[in-house]
Amino acid sequence: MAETDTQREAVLTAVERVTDRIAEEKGHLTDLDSAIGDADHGANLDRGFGKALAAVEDSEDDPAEIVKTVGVTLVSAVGGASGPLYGGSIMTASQELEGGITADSSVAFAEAYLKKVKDRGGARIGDKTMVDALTPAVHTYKKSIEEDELSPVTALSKAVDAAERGVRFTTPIRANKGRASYLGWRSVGHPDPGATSTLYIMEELLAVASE
Amino acid sequence: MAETDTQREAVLTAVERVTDRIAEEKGHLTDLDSAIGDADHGANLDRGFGKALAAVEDSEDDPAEIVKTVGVTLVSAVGGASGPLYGGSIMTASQELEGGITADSSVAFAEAYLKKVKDRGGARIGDKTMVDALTPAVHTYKKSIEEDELSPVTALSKAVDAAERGVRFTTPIRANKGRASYLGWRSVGHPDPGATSTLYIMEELLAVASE
Amino acid sequence: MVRVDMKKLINEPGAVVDEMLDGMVAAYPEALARLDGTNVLVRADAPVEGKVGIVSGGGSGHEPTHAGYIGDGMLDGAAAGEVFTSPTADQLGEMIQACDAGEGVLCVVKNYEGDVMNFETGIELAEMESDVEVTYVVVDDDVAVEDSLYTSGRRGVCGTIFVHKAAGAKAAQGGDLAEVERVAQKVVDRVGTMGMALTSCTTPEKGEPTFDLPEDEIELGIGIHGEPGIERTEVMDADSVTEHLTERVLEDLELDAGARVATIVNGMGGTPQMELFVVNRRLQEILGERDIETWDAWVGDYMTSLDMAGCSITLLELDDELEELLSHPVETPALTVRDD
Amino acid sequence: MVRVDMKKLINEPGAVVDEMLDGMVAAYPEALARLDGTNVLVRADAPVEGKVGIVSGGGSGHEPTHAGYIGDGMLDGAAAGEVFTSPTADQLGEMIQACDAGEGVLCVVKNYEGDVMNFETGIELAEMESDVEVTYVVVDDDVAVEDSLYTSGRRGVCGTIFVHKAAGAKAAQGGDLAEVERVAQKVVDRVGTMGMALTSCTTPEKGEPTFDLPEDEIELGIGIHGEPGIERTEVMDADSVTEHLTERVLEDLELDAGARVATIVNGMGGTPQMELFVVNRRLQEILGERDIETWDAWVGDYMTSLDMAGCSITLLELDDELEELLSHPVETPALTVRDD
Ligand SMILES: Nc1ncnc2c1ncn2[C@@H]1O[C@H](COP(=O)(O)OP(=O)(O)O)[C@@H](O)[C@H]1O
Ligand SMILES: Nc1ncnc2c1ncn2[C@@H]1O[C@H](COP(=O)(O)OP(=O)(O)O)[C@@H](O)[C@H]1O
Ligand SMILES: [Mg+2]
Ligand SMILES: [Mg+2]
Ligand SMILES: [Mg+2]
Ligand SMILES: [Mg+2]
Repeated sequence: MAETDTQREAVLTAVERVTDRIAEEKGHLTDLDSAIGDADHGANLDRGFGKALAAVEDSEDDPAEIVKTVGVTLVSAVGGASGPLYGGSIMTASQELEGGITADSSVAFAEAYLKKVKDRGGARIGDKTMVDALTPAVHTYKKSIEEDELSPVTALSKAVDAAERGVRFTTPIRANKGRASYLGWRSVGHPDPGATSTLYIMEELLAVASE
Repeated sequence: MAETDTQREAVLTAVERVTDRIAEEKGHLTDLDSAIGDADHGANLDRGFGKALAAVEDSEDDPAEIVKTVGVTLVSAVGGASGPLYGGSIMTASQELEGGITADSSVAFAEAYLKKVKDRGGARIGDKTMVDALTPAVHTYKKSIEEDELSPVTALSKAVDAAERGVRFTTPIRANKGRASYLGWRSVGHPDPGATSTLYIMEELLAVASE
Repeated sequence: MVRVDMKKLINEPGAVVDEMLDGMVAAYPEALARLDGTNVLVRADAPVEGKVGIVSGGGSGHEPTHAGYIGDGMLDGAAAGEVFTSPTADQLGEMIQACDAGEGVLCVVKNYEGDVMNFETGIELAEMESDVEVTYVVVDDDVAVEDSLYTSGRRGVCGTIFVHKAAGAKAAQGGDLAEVERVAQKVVDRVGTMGMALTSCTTPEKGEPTFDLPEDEIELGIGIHGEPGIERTEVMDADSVTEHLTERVLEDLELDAGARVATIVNGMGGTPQMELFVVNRRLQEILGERDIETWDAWVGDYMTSLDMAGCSITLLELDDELEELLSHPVETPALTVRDD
Repeated sequence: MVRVDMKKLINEPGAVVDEMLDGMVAAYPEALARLDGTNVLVRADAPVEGKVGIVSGGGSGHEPTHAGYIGDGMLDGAAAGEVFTSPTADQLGEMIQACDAGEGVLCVVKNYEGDVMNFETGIELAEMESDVEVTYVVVDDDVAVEDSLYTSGRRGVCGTIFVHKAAGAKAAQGGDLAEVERVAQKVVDRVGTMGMALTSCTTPEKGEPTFDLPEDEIELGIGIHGEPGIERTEVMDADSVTEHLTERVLEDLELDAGARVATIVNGMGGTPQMELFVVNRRLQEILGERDIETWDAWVGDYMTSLDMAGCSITLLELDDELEELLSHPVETPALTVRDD
């Protein structure tokens, strides 16, 4: 099997597993969002990934193209804040994968993704958003590969740990961005839904990468 | 004390006691009305008698005039079906008392009252309305006084018994008049609110007469 | 501050009608006026010279019914009773007199014994005190109620709005009392409604739901006073509810292919508009399938039961005259129709 | 038949927006049209020759917002997202293009990150695909939310209706894009709103209340998306609620004696109109006490949160220009202003 085919397989498996996981966690994510938001985060992502999977399922495209289609579909199916954040960032970052998925290009993808989320949403670390899970995860991934020269799978596993700490970090702080910010101090004590879904997605990527 | 003064006292006491009793039973009457009506019979009568009492409290009028004022006030304060039925009938029947309250005039009052309720509302016995309590009560009262030559107090006490049986009679039958009739067969199994309030009022009249 | 123990934006439960009426006049000071010492609202310019007066009234809790339909081309006056309780005869009498410009007054009465008895008495009072000519029509559009010798007859519900509209237009066009009454009766003869509830309503006085409705049941054939309906069934989806209600009304009106109707999907007060439009979608589909032409479709809260969740469906069979009268421009708080 | 386990007149929860939009078009077939394959409604005659286009949009569940304000003198298009979720950028892009007659398009965006981000992307898409000139204003009238560098800023709520009205009138009068935008921004600068909830709402997807509110507590400072408010207090009577909300808005707008305002007492979807008028009564009293003149008072469901019980109060400080623009005739499903 050609390299591209293997990578396409992996990407499609990843999309499937992420879609399944989000479907599984839909109720939980919505509960998180009802505590400090508007109770739709689970439904939003579930609708989005369901359509994204349908859009790419039997695709013969390049892996980068498939990733881009996932992003485009999320933009046009999710809506809300998470639509442009997840979808737009995947769309933009997918360019980094055009030469194939390698350790280096995956770092570039992760960095481009984080940058786009921050540019689009204007949130900084500590604002209690997905940025709080993403930033430590991307930083850890980059350092693990570029400085510690770990394998992508090991690096990703460290990144997942970092993301998890990021999610836990969002619980005790006050939201400054997103709907949760309207609650002011009342947002303290709840984890951020977007940070949580970011973690779940990364866990699935790790699972696929480890196989 | 002149006869008129004694009668005025008695009438005013009766108005007071009826008002108190209705206030006491307000919740219960409303509950009865919420089972087969629109949950306002207690509030309707309570509002009406409250205003009626206020209108006559310090009156120096003739007894018949006071009774008429009670009727007029009920008409303009109750609304609903029970407003014209109670108020209009008291108003009309009060004419029978113009020569003073005697055993005979009280029978005439009772008959005029029943006739007006039936004329105005068009209900017949068995339609599950106040007519079912009123009819046996008025018939019993009339017979007790005119044929059995009992005292008004004894006659009234027999009339109250008859009214009570009338109320119980309304429970197992289907309503053909009033809001309860919209329920069709579902009205079976509940006593009629207007029959019940009729009984309460008669009980208070008996208590005053017995003093 | 008065503590109220139920979840309502009210002060004293006993003051709610009075305060509501003041709040209405405050919202439409140029259009509405309150008759001193009564719960009657009238057009600020009542009585309108040269025009038959049209008045209505009933219990409160059905807003925008009745006062919401006061205005040019519709009602001249509306009497508000306590919540779900007919207005009293004396106030009805005053209203009739206040809306008479010498051309007579038509009373639009919904078929409830309380309303009918109080209106009859009110008309008597008005006739005793002045030489106003008064007639009335009794609206009984609720097809859920069996109409037989042994009941009080059908209730008057949301079809009443069409009566106000058509009679109001006829009066605005200069129709005399007999013509206005004829038009009102024509609507009564051609209109049918059936309603349902997902939840009970809660009156300010009682403070708790009028009837218990389990989580998985709905009431079919409810009225607008928190009376339980004629039948309780398990929860159904919107399309099934719509089919059920529509079939009952169609059957009653005996509408055949080729008929032309105006429709109302009416919210009971606690129903999101979103859901009313979902119902309207299926209603119009059903009419389309049967080749019944919808000339105009109204969707919204026209005659409510406080905070009840549910809806009713009203169909009026049109002819050219009624179509023309329904298109006549009207400007009221709750309904505006513009000149084309 | 699909069994739904919550008390709503819906079919599949996932189909509710689609079916609602069809039901709206079925109610106003001559006024509204749906853009194929989207959840966008536009004026049936869009784009209107020689006129700047005005579009809005946001999550569903706020009906009659947004599509209820489509029509002559107000919006040209409205995009409906899923319940409480912004519409997607691609649909916003399509809407913008469909409403451009060559004079440009103004987008009225409520200040939610989702709405803002999707509109920004939608504008980019429209500009890429055609040479439409697009601008947007962000409405942020909710005075409950602290406005500081460290928040997403205030939410856009019911004051948006005044933005639609004024900008729509300006466009109808032939204003160019810059003038229409200036007017919209002027309203944004002068409008404030504060809301409260007696109960939570229930979304079709979740099927149970978004937040728990005990029997004896209310939320102050809620938005329109079922987000909990800024403060929870014990139940208050209507006058106290009205005073609280009004004071907060007055403070924010720094209105002094002699000011002239337009007001909205807005219902959240599950509030009986009766209660809204009780609130309006006290609101107008308070304004009177402070010598603030109410030029026009609107009372009703303008921007809702599904079946939530509660209300919001909006004040807009007028000047002659805004007064003139608010009086401009308009005909939409949810708002009609007639020519005098
Ligand atoms: N400005 C922002 N920057 C980064 N992330 C954000 C921002 N606003 C919201 N989010 C993320 O989006 C999540 C909410 O997504 P979702 O519920 O789908 O959208 P919405 O808030 O429009 O309902 C939040 O939990 C948060 O992580
Ligand atoms: N047509 C009628 N004839 C006699 N009594 C009637 C009639 N209609 C109603 N009633 C009586 O009135 C009672 C209800 O009164 P109430 O609840 O105050 O008025 P409403 O039915 O208008 O809400 C019924 O229980 C019944 O006894
Ligand atoms: Mg959300
Ligand atoms: Mg009753
Ligand atoms: Mg009643
Ligand atoms: Mg959302």
